[in-house]
Formats: sequence, C-alpha cells, structure tokens
Amino acid sequence: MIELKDLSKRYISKNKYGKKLRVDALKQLSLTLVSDTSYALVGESGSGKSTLARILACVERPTSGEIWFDGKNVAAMRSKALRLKRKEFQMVLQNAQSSLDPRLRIYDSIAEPIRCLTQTSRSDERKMILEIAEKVQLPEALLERFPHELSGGQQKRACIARAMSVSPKFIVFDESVTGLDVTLRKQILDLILQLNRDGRLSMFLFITHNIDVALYMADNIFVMKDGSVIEQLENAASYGDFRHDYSRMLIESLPPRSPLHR
Amino acid sequence: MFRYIRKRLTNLIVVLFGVTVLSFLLSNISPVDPAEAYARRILKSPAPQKIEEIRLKMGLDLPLYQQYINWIGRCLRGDLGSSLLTKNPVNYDIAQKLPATMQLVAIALFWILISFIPIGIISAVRKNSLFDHLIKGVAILGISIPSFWLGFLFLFIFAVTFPVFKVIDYGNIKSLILPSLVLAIPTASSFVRLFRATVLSNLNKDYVVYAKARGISSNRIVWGHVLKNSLPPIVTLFFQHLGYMLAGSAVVESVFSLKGIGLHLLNAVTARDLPTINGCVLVIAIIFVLCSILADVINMVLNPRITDKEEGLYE
Amino acid sequence: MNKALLKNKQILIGLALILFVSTIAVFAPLIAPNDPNKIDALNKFLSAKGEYPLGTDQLGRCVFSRLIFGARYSLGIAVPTLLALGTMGLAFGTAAAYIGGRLERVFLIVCDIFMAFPPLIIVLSLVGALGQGLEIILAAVIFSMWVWYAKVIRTYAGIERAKDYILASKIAGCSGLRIVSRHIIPNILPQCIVIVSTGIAALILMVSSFSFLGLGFEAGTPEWGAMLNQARSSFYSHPRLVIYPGLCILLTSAGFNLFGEALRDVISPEEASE
Amino acid sequence: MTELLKVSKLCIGLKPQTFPIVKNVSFALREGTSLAVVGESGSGKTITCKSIMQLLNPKTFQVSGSIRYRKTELLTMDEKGIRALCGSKIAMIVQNPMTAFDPTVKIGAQIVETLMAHQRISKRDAYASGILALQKMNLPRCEQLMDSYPYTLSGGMLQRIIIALSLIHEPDIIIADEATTSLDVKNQNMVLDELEKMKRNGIALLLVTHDFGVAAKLADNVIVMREGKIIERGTVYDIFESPREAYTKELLKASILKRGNCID
Repeated sequence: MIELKDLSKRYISKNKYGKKLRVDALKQLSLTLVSDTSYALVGESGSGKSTLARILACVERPTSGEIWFDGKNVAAMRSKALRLKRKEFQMVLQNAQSSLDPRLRIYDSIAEPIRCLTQTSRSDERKMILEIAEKVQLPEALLERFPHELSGGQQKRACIARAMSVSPKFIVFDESVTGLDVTLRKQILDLILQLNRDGRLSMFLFITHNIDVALYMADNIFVMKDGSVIEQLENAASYGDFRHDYSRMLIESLPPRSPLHR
Repeated sequence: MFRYIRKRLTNLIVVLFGVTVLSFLLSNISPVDPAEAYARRILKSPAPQKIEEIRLKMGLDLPLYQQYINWIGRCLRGDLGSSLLTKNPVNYDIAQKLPATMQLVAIALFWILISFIPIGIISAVRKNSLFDHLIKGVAILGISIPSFWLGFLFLFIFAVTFPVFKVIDYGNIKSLILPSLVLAIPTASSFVRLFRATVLSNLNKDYVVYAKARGISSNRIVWGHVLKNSLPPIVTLFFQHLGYMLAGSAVVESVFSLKGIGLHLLNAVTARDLPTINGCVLVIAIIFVLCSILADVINMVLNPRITDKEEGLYE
Repeated sequence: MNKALLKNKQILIGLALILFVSTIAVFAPLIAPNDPNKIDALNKFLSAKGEYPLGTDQLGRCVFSRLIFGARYSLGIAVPTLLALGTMGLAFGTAAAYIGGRLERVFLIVCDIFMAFPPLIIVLSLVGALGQGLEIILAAVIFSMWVWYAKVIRTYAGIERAKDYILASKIAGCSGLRIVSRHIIPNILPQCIVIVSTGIAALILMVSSFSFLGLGFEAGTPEWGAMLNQARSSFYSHPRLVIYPGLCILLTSAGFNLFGEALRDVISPEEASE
Repeated sequence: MTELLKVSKLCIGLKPQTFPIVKNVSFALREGTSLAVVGESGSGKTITCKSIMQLLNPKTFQVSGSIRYRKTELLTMDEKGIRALCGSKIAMIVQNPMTAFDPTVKIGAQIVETLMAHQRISKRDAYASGILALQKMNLPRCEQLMDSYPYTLSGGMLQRIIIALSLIHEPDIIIADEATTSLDVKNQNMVLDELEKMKRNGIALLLVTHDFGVAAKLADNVIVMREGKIIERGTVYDIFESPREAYTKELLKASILKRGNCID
C-alpha cells in the first residue's frame, strides 16, 4: 500500500526580470493507493501530474509531506537506502527512444536494474531477461541490438521490460503512450493490461492526459488540476461517471467519435 | 533585464578579482628573489643586509595577502612598477606599444568580420555545392597553417616575388595589410566553420518553414531571421579572439618586425623583465574581460531570450 | 556510425596523414639518411642531391633527416599533453555537470577567470617567471588550457545529463558513479575525440610557434618551429629552409584537423538530420 | 463547385536513390469543402502537404506529378510565384506554435513582415491591420501582444496568432498540419472551433491529422494514407460507418478506445 500525506512540491524559478516565481506543482496532496489495484490519473499539462509521477518514483523529493510505502516513509530516506528501495517501485517514462542509452545494447539496458539493485549471477540474469522479454513480446534476436535499430513499439516494450526486470511491486507509467500512433498505442495498452491479468504487474498508476486512455486502463481514476486531485472515482466505466465541472469540461472538449455526433 | 545586468556585473567583479589574484600569483611564482634582483640592479654586489633593507622597503616581508593589497593599490593608481629592461615605467611602455598592436588587431578583426558572415551563410545555404566544398577545404587549411610560416610565405610572394608591399615598412596602413591578414586568417577560418554549422542548424528550424509558408522570401529569411539567430555564439567568440589576437600578435610582430605589445612582451620574457611581463598580462586580461562585457551586451540586443537562459546557468 | 566513418573520405585522408607522420616519428632513426645534428661547415646550403635528399642548412646539417626527427618532437609533445588535458577535462567537466548546484557555479567562475588569460599570455608569463625549458612550457600549457577542455566537456556532459535515459538509469537504480562512467562518458566520447584531435593540431601549432619565438628548446634542436626560426636570417637567399619545416607543421596539423572536423560532421545532429 | 486544389499522381522520393515516400497520390479539394488526410506517422501525409507549398528541400526530395491551384501548376512554379501564393491564397496552420516564430523578433514585426510580403502597404498601416486581425480572434490586449517576444506567450495564444495570421489575406485554402496535436484539450477545442468557423465562411480546409476525432468533427471527405499510398477514400460517413479496408477498420478501432474491444 502507498499512502501520500500532504504532499507539496514547490518549484522556485525566476522570470526574466529576476523576480522569484513560486510554482506550486503539488498542493497538500493526499492519496491512498491499495496493493494489487490498477489506477489511472488524468490531468492536463501543468496540472502537476508529471511532478507527482517523479515524486512517486523518488527521482525528486517533495518540498513537504510523506510517502508511506509499505510502512516506511520513502520521502525521508537517505539517497543510498532509497536507491536500493527502487527494487520495489519503478517508472516508465514518456519517450521510449530517448530513455534508452543509445550506446547500450537492449539486453544491457533491460539488465541494468538487476545489476544495480540485486546480486544475481550472470546466468540467472540471462534467464530472467529472456523470460521478461518473452512476456513483453520482444523477440530474443532484438536483445543484442542497439535502440536505434528498433521500431518505436519495440523500444517501448524494452522500457517496460526494464522496469519489470526486478519484479517491482508498483510501476508508474508517465504518459507512456503519448505521441504514439493509435494502433501502436492500443498494442502497448493491451500489453500492460495483459501483464496485469497475468499477475506480473499487479499494481500500477497510469498517468495520462487522455480520459479515454484512463478509462481503458483502470477502474480507479483520479482527475488532477492545479496540483490537487479534484475527483476520485472507483469503478468508473464511462464518461457519465465523472461529476466534477472540470472533468465534464474535459469530456465536452473532446472531438466527436463519429461524424454523426457533430 | 536590469537584474540580469546586475548579475552579470557581480559576476564580472568576481572574475576581475580572480584575474588580479591570478596575475599577482603569476608574478610571485618566480624563484628569483625580487628584492635581490632589484638590489643587483641598483648596486653592483649588494651586501645581504642591504637586500634585507630593500625587502623591508618594498614590503616583501609582509604576508602574501598584504602584498596583494599593496600591489592592487599601486595598480589602481596606475603604477605598475618600472621595467628592468628599458628603465621606463611599465605603463608608459605599454601606452607606447599598445596602439600599434590595437591598430593591427582592429584591421584583422575587420577582415574577419567581412569574410566569415557572407562566406558562412552562402556555404550553408548551398550546402554540398562546389563552393561549399572549396570553403571547407580552405578553412581546414586556414586553421592548420602555422601563422609565422604564413607570414613568411606572404613576404616571399607579395614583397619579394611580386613586390606589391615593402619587406620592412612602418607607420602606414598599407604596412599593416599583410600582418593583419596573417593574424586574421586562422581565426576567420575557424569562424567560417562554426558559423556555417550554426546557420545550417538554424535553417532546419521550424520558424524557417513557417516563414516560408507565410510567403516570406528566402533572402529575407536567410539574411534577416537566420542571420540574427546564428550570430550570438559567434559574437562571444569574436570578442574572445580579440584578446587572443593581442597576445598572438607576438608571432606576427616578430615575423614582420613590428614594434607592438606582443614583441615587447616577448623581449621582456627573454630578458626576464618581470614588472613588464606582469603589467602586460594584467592589461591584456583586463581588456579581455571588458571585451566579454561588450559581447554580452550585443548578444542581449540580438536575442533577448539569452537573459532568461543565462539565468539558469549562474543561478 | 562506424560505416559512415569508413565511407568518409576526409576522415580517411586525415587518418592516413596522422598514421604517416606517426610512423615517421616512430621509425625516425631508420628512415633518416644522416645524423640530424652532424654539423658540416664545408657543406653549407647544399641543394638537394644524393646523400642529402633535401640539401643542407646553414650549418651543413641534413635538412631531410632533421625534418624526420622533427616529427618526434611535434607528436611526442602534443599527443601526451592533449591526453593529459583531455583526462583532466573529462574528470572535472563530468564531475561539475553531474554534481551541479553550487559546485558547478564555482567551477564556472574559476573557468571565467582562467579564460580571461589567453593561453599564450600565461605561458609567456610563466616562462618569464620560471625561466626557459620544455617542462615549464608544457606545465604552462596544461595550466592555461585545462579549463577550456573542462568547460567544453562540462557543456557536453550537461546536455547528456538532461536526457531521459539518465533519468531512466537513475530509476533503474544506478549510482552516481555508474551513471557518469557507464552512461555519460561513453556517450560524450565521440565529441571528446573531436576536441582532442583538433586540440592536438592546435597544440602542434602552439608549440611550434613557441619554439619559433625561441622559447622551449635548446638551440639546434631539430624541431620544426626551431628550424624555421634558425633559417630566418637566410630566408631571402634560401627560402626552402623556411618552406620545408612549415610544410611539415601544416601537414601534421591538417591531418588532425581533417580527422577531427570530419568526425564532428559525422556525429553532429545538424548534418545527420538531412 | 470549382476545384481549388488538384493533386494528381504525386510521387515524392528521397534523394539520392529516390527512395519513395509518397506514391502516386491524387486528390482534389473543392471550394468550401474540407478534406482530411488521415494516417499514422510515416504514412507520408505531412510530406504531401508540405510539397503543396514547396516547403520541401529540393536537394533532399524528388517531387513529380502535378499539383494545381485553380488553373496554375504549382510544382513547376518559380520560388517567387509560390511565395506570393503562400500566406495569401493558401495559408497554413502549423503543428507546433511554440517553435513557429523567430524567437528573436517581436510578434508585431513578424506580422508586419507577412503583410508587407504580399501587399503594398506602409509599415504603419500594416501594424494597424495586424492589431485588427488579432482583435478579430478575440485576443486580449492586442497592442501589448504585438510588442512581445514569442517565447513569452503560451502555445494556445501563439496558435491563435497563427490562425489570425492565416486569415489575414482572406485565403481560399487553409492547410492545417496536425494543428491540434501539441495543444491541451481546451486549446484543441478552440482551434477546432475556429476551423469550423472558417469552413462556414467558405474557406476550403485540408486537414492533415492522425486523429479521427478531428476528421469526424470537420471533414467532408477523408483520405486514409499508409506507407505513402492512399488506401481508402470516401465521404466522412462512409469511412466511419462502413470502412472497406482492414487497415482503416483497425485504425478506427484503435483510435476509439472502448473497454471490451480489447483483444483476446
């Protein structure tokens, strides 16, 4: 179980006159994520959803607040302990190509969490990677290639494989299908759902700006605006379940699904 | 904007302070005891107590930071000591030699300015044309050629074989044409390469496509927008090179027997005339820092966005 | 990219020149027909023939042999110095970029201070203070140039550090040291090779101009710049004594420049995008 | 209804081996109608629309076939002729408004420049009509906008300026190349509404998009492209209600996510 308590994040930047600007990316945010459940989070750019993703993956620290992960406050952990804790939570970034080191073979990229976080022999490591590659439908022959030799979909699969290689308890997907073609998007979403059904990926948070994607991925949906969660749904099944004015506005701004609904 | 200028100025003061400290340290690094050197200059064979007396008088027994404060105080009053070689005050010598070198550098900068902008742009616009390949070759030759050798070649071609210029000639602009060209060619060559690359990357930017779609003529796009966007990195370099040329003039002045600050410094180095060396170093470093302010100001006018970007760098 | 390297004519020409000069430097005693330092007062200013393929100089020494031995000085100084500079630059640059924050700011100010002194000036003032000698010149070169390499490499490392895959490695659990050594450094290595290669060319020019100015080498050393300096007085009567060493310097530095600049073209994104 | 734009047998290849990117593409755009070119990335849709305005670098792309605007052939037209047409009779709305303007020049100057490229007009008058054009788009504080640099404005704001700029010469055709892709939901909606308004005012629209929603809202006719070829064409109702090709069906299914149509 993950509990976020009064999480705040404030960025201090300066405008061109040197005046300090405070941006509250997260405002006193509290959330509870239960184990073995999938979640989706919807928000527009600037809503703080990416900040939340980064804080959840502990690549950034909150300005204040606590993150309780299985009874431990991750936000207060020392860097080294935190690094080892990454075995339990992982994140998949938005852009697959740029999140793979161009000079590392796909195999080595996928193996990185295993090598950094666990003491596994090379032969066990190989078994684990082959197994995970099969799970994400990445042919074995591709593992010895470099990222630029793979298609966009294959790169995405490699990123998912990397996050799953240490069998984490929880994975954050930050806008992981944004910018993909629709057919590819569906393939990746279906892959994640498939892994979820197989029990390999029992708990995840899927962050997106697209309500359709959110509805497709999870029953539990959060809507974020200006650093706060403004609506929280359980068992959401359709547009009609959203009540908040902002959520309704987002839905009404969507282009029609068919010319008949113009 | 104002905050930005203030920030740059604070930064500048820190740098200037560092420059004086480094100059001071460079002048103190010598294993030669300055008191003894000074004593030997005024007396034939000074007695040890005489040297100690001089050391006290010159303040050389004080701790290093005290000496630095005294030294900087003298510098601010314009007193850089007097040369061991010419016996003149150092600042007098520098004032005598600097204008000639400045003139040389100014003409060289003029050559650079009128060459790299048009050549760089045309070379980028006509990428992979014959002209572009030619320029590429010439530029590599230009950055690989030793300048003293180029000077001799020029002398041999233009003064001996085809006597357009005199071998030794003083005091007029014509006499500075060959030396300034020698000084300009390596720098101009490296600028052409860099500028061409910057222009090329700008030509691939979205704003060029949209400007075309709005119906703006390609001439206006290239010579207006692309040029303005490609200049900032080179402006910084341009003023940086002004400083280097002051120093690099030593080689050219030696080849063409010009009496400028470079040759003066070189003579001082050979004679181990420390006060002169330190004076020259300080003056050149300060000119260099002043040039970098000028570059900043020009870049600010060219691209107001820089004020935002730089902020992140020092903040 | 490796294929692109081998297809590029400019890179091949550059490499060929570098290899050519290096071979000459290594096998100088085997190639040179005469002792480069043997003075023969009877055979001054001989023109090229038989025993002396390029004639003799103002002291009757074999010009050809001296040119061949000169390669040893140019490469022997420039290559190790540049490797030292490159290593220092890599260490300081990546450290500053990775750690960031206040340390990086201090680093930038130190860079600005050092960069306010043209390298030639630092070298001249150090030589003036400490006296002549090759080791002093080399120390001065390293002292004056290290910031340039460190600052450029910091920029490259900074660009690399901001990329997604570094964040991804962090999420994968890499330690800071591993990120720098396994990810950042391998990815900026091509750019580093470029600056080291063009840096060697610049250093060859710089060292030869020092020895041309009479700094650094003992009189009579068969170094190209020094040879040029000694031939100055007889320039108008025997221009070839000035032409040959200059040509050697030009060819060597052109080799490194051709290689470095072509490599830059291959790896720079502007050229690749079309 | 006259045919405003007629593209026939357009082939585009990548030099030097003329690797084909667009193969034998033909379509026509009639006055007052809208046509959506739908396809995934790499389908050649953006290249096709760029070739209409001769925005492709002739050194990298080999273009053959014919593109006619009314009676004039555009492909063989000289640079001067095509630039006179672009921005006046045929205008364009670009994908990423944040990078569309020269970052070092104020918005006002770039608007004035566009006006002066197409008509004999004094700088002062051009500035005044620039402000007028921005006001028509209901933009706030137009004088101040004219005096600001592009990077100080938001994407939505810049896209509105681009729309205002595209309308400034009363064009016949507007090409919208993924005009909503980089915007947030609210601004996407704003752009779609503006495009709809243009259509009502009789401007022909060429919409290049990967999003079937855009086509559903605005298009009269739809072309589906894949790997440089047109694989299906028809009215928007045909395509949505009774697609013939398997690929079109797959695209439609993938673009409209519904739980339960998950495979297996």
